[in-house]
Amino acid sequence: MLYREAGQFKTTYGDDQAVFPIRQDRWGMAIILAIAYVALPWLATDYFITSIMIPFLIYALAAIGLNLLTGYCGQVSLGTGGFMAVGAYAAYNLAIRVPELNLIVIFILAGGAAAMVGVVFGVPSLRIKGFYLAVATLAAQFFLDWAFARIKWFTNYTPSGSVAAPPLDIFGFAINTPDRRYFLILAIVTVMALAAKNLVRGRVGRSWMAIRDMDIAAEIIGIRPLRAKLSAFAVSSFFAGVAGALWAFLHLGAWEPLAFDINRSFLLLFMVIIGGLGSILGCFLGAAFILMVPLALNQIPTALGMPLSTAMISHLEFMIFGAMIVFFLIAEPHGLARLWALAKEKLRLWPFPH
Amino acid sequence: MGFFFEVLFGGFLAGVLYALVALGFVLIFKASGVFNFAQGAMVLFAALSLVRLMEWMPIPIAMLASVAIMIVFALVVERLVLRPLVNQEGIILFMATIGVSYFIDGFGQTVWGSDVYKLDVGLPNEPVIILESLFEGGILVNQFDLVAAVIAGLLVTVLAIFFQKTRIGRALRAVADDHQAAQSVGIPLRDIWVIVWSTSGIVALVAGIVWGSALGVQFSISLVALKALPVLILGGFTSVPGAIVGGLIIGAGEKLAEVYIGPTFGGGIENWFAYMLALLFLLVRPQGLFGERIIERV
Amino acid sequence: MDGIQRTNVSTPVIGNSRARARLKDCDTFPKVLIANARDFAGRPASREKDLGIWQTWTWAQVLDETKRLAAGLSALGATRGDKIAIVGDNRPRLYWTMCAAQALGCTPVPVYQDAVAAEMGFVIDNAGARFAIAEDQEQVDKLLQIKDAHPGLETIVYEDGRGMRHYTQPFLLSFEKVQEMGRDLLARDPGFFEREVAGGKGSDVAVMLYTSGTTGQPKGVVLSHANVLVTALNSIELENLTENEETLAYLPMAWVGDHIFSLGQAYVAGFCVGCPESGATVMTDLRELGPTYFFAPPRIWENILTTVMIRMEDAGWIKRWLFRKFMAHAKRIGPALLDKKPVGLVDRLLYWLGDLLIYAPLRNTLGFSRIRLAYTAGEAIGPDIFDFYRSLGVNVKQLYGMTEAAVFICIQPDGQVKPDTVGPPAPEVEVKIAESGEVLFKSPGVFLAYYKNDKATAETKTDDGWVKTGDAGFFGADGHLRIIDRAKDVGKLADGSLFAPKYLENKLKFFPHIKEAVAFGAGRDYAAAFINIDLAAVGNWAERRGIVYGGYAELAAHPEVYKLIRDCIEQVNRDLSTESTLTGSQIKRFLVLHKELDADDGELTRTRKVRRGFVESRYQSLVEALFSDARRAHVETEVVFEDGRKGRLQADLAIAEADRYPHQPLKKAS
Amino acid sequence: MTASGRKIGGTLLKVDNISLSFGGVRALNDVSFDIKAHEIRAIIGPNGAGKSSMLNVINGFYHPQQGTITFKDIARTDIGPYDAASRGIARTFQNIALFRGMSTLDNIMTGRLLKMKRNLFWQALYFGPARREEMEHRAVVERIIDFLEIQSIRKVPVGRLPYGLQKRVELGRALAMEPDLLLLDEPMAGMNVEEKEDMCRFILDVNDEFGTTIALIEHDMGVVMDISDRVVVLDYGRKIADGTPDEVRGNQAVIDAYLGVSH
Repeated sequence: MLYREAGQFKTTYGDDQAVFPIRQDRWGMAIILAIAYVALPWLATDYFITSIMIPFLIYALAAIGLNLLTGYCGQVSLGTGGFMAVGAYAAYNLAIRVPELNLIVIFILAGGAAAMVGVVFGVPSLRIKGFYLAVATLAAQFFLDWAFARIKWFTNYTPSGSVAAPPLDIFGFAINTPDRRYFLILAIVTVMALAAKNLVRGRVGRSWMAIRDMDIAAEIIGIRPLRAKLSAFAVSSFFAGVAGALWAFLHLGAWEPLAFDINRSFLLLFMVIIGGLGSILGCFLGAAFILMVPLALNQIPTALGMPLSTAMISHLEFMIFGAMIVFFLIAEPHGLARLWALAKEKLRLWPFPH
Repeated sequence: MGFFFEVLFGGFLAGVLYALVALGFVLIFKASGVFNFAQGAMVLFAALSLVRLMEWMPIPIAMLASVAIMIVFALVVERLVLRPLVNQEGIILFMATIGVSYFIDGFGQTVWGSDVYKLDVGLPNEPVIILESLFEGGILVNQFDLVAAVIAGLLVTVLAIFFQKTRIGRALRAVADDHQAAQSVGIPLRDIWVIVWSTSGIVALVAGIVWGSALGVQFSISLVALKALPVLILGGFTSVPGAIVGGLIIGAGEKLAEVYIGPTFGGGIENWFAYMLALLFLLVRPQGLFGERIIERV
Repeated sequence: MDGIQRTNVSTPVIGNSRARARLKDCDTFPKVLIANARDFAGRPASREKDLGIWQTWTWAQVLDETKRLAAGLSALGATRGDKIAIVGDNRPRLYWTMCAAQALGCTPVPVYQDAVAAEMGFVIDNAGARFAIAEDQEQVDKLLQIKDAHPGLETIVYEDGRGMRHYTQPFLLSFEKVQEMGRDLLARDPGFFEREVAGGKGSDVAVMLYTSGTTGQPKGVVLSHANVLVTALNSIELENLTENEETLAYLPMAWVGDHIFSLGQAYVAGFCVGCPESGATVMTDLRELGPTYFFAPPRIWENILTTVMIRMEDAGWIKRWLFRKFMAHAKRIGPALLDKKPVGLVDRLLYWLGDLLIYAPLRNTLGFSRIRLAYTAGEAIGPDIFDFYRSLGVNVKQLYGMTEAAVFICIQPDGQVKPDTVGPPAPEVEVKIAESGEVLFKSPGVFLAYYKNDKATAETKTDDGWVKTGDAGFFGADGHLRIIDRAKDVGKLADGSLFAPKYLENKLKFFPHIKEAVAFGAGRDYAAAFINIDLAAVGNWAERRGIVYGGYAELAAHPEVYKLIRDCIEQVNRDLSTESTLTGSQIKRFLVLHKELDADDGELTRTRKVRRGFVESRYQSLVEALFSDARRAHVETEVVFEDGRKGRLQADLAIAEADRYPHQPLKKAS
Repeated sequence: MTASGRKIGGTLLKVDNISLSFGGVRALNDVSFDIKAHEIRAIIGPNGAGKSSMLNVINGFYHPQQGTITFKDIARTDIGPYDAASRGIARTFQNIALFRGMSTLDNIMTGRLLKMKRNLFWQALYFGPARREEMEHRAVVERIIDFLEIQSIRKVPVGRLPYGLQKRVELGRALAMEPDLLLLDEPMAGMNVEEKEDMCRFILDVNDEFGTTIALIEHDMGVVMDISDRVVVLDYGRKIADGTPDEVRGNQAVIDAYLGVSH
């Protein structure tokens, strides 16, 4: 209905394969970016920025990581939380041991560390598939949980096991207000989301999807499963690692290993399923959805004058997440992103039904 | 030496508990190809149901009621989850059971509460010393562990008989081999699913009783039950004996590792040791100890 | 009435005259091309949907391609006066070939691409083509079939090399090969092209277009550069077409319309012509390209409308409701808005809302979003169809033209668009109506001659320069020409006033309830008609009214149906009463036939046109009854049933009278 | 109906004394034959004769226990699918093996993966070299799409296509690899007459326009005899005949095999 595609023809392959080939989508994206970069920091409260936008963006980033692996390459992982932890602790150790490092470099190296760990735990994917692999990634989760709790070097021998990020700055610019943290995260997420989109629409993405859809045929056309899967593990873990570092440094500030436990992994998996396997947009939708449920459980009953206990909210959250997963897997395995795609298709054809 | 055997025994007995959970997985996987991630949550749910019902009614009736609850649960899962997802890929069903797992964790605690409940169904819980004749000082074990082992043994025997001797049991095995073939024999697949989910619900109840008696009924049961996963990998997804043997190996292995290797690493390695063991095993023999070989055809 | 009505028009230039100034030194199309490459060097000139995208060539590139091609053709021996046949679907390279040929002083002869080999043979032979440029293997095969019989055809060039690997004939060359030869020639003689072009002048032959006469063999209409250039300039000024237009060339290149729109106007205005990927993808390509200027014959407008209706059937009830409500509103308001007439604020707001929800999305899905100007021509268009597009905001207008005029004779100006006229004469065109009712014109586009057919030329062009169109028409009080029929089919009533049966029948057939109509009246005192009801439409109408009927004959004879038809006829009569020329041919008596006219019974041709003479003799008794005082008439005919058996069908038909209205000239602009 | 302009060249691939067994089952038993450059070579035989196994050996899926495969003058006993693909062997499958979640265009683009060189970093950056590379290969793929006349389904997910078109897309993916040797496993299975004719035309055109050597398995005898230059006949894992279609047609062993004379 809102689409006016007549006349938006493509004269080069570059235009044809653009991320947003339709002008109206480009406008929509521009508006969203303008809101994110200009309107929100200007209008929103600190509470909204710190408690909603920051976790939302970081979750979305981690979900992109998981989605690259699970949605694009078809390898289910239950260890995303563990890879986030690698990123977080790598960043911590780099920051306290090599204080002169630029924060951006720290984040990149933290992602790199996570990528390496990811590759190690991705090796079993060559022999095993499906839920066997999922169980193997659980091993990563538990092992990493343990390592950061018990190997004292990682936590710089702090007695409590809990660590805190040092004061942060970039090029002498202190990252000490919610808005500044938000901008930093937003910029990183924008760049990395674009990078993810670029990967999935190019050679690498196609080799991942080929492995996902039919690994035998993928081999026949010369894709080496080893490289494809390990590159997916590496890239996925890189994203998770950066997200973990952001989560620790810019969201939590001080944290303990429990911050990256298996529940985080599950939540991320839920985001990806509800948002949409095999869709970058879906990661944002899924993250928003998962964040919104507890908020709604908190706010709505309170507004209605019958506030729920914290325990109750947590139990209801479990039930809602569980039910939503089953619902989406049954009704729309490609999640919210597919719902949006269908709606968009309808809008493009409006007023015709098909 | 005696200490070693004490640890070993302790490990075996923990392994029996793992095996009880793994048994539930195997049942469902064999009959429906579903990797039921919710088995741990089912253990918690069953135990919670029982422990709270026992506040209201005598133990035997509470047990029967809990069995009934697990059967209703099986019916609901079949109707709302399995039936709509029939013919979907295994990995989709696996993720669906993660959803189920979350749901019943939340549901159980909403309905039954989330405190730690002490479960006492009258199992003996006295330390005894056995095999004094073999070792000096014998081996200190808990009566409770012995009882648990007996229960597990009984359960396996009953299940074995059920699978081998009864019509339904044979039907279940037919289904495991080939869904189409089973249907052509005239067994409604849905009934089989309900039966097998009910059965593993009951297995979960038994596991819940044993675990709950030992640890108290609390949320962590649901997580500890995840230990059954490496057991499965080791034993093979489709093998009942595999679940038992795997459970014993994992239980003994992690206890021994914790005691003998753990201290060098700062302890607590039993959280992941089982997984690592299973993972290494996977690389060597992906189908598990007793699983059937997976042959890929082009 | 003096019998001759004449309208001299030297329309003031409405659009900007930039093009005229820009091209004041150009009297041939190759010169225009050179000017375009100078003025619009980086602007798109040609597009083709190929290999997934719209491949685009700028004017500078087109000049370059054309140069090499012309040089290549020259290297092959093409010289001034040669005819070059062009056979294929709309392709940029084939358009370039036209200009390349013109540059050498050769005459391009586009041939209908769906012609069978024999038809193609006639044209090639008649024109004496030495060269043929064919699109692909399919066309080459046809040319090879006729080559032996027409040894004058020396060289065949193919544009698409697919499947041509094993064609080893020495006279077969690929397009690339020819351009390569051209490049070599240009390397030796860089000024070749410009020199050749300078040798051309406006009076040279620009193109030969073969018209398929209804009788006999096709005739080659010879048009000069001046013919095409001047009409193209006049028309782009009238419609204010600029280099910013985007069009889709999908109608046969051999048809004069395509030649003027996709070549004449495109060159003169400097706009871009897109070619669809293939005949099957025209609608998708149309949607992608979103032309600003578009031509379609009524058949295509009707097909698109039908598709819209069918697709809307499947929509949910909300969409259907919105569509119904807003289309009704658009019908009332849209045309007025398009004609810039005053419209109330509420109606404007509603139309704006409708535009948001329905009209704009609809235009978008059809590819009409950007249309500034669209034409329909060739035959009468149903007023419903015409109004549908105009109410959507698509500025579709009627056009009257013919090959012999380099298209333009009449154009409806903006703000004066109506479904039943073809508008006043186009700029620099004079139109007059002969005693017989035939339309004659004079214009700068008047063709030079029919090729090698002086007899036909003399028959069509009068000594004082008028051209007979063969169509009968009249001017209304609004100054618009109305075409009523082929001149030879128009008769007179006993009182001498004009009687145009086809015009009446068309007006009647535009009612959905009337499937077919046959009007009588030549030499009689008044006009009368047979009516065939549309079973589906009338059946539906009857059902809603609770009218019970047993079959076609029973429904047709129903008094209520007679009333329904009478209303239709009276409405036609009221329309006719506003036209001084035709007010006399209002229908007085009619009957509704008891059976559908059928091609199996010989009453219709296989293309579903009424065979008037046959119907008149077969239903002699009914015709006589129409022109008597009888209230009823009996008829008995032999019919062929579907299984081939023959039987006799008899019926008693009622004859009804309709009211006629006194002549009442239409007031200007209402 | 060997096309006139085509020149059959020297030996492109030679299999010598290939034996393959699964467990105790012998799938191939001492099979030898050769494929010459630019020819269309058919492998036929009754069900279970070992035809598919033969293709799987050639493109490295199965590893024969015995025998050598000489491709472009390099002899190997044991190669992997990746080696086969990178040395110029492409294939299609009896049961379509397309990437169902991807569009026709993306599926065919995967055929270009081996030829695309830009690494992860450039890919993530996209603009610049990776984009240029992508566009180059898109242009190649578009020619294949044009060649196979599947323009209208370019952006349709292959899962939604009818069977016949899926087969064509799979052929397109194989062609995108610009292979020297193209293995077709029952390219016309399950097609109606019209689709078969189309596919035959495409196979001949591929062979003709690109000079691609083709080895195909096909059940439809009429098709095999029509389009192939030479035919090798397998039965129970053994080669029982080898020669031109006419020679094979008259061979007694072949007639027996097809009529099911017991061994």
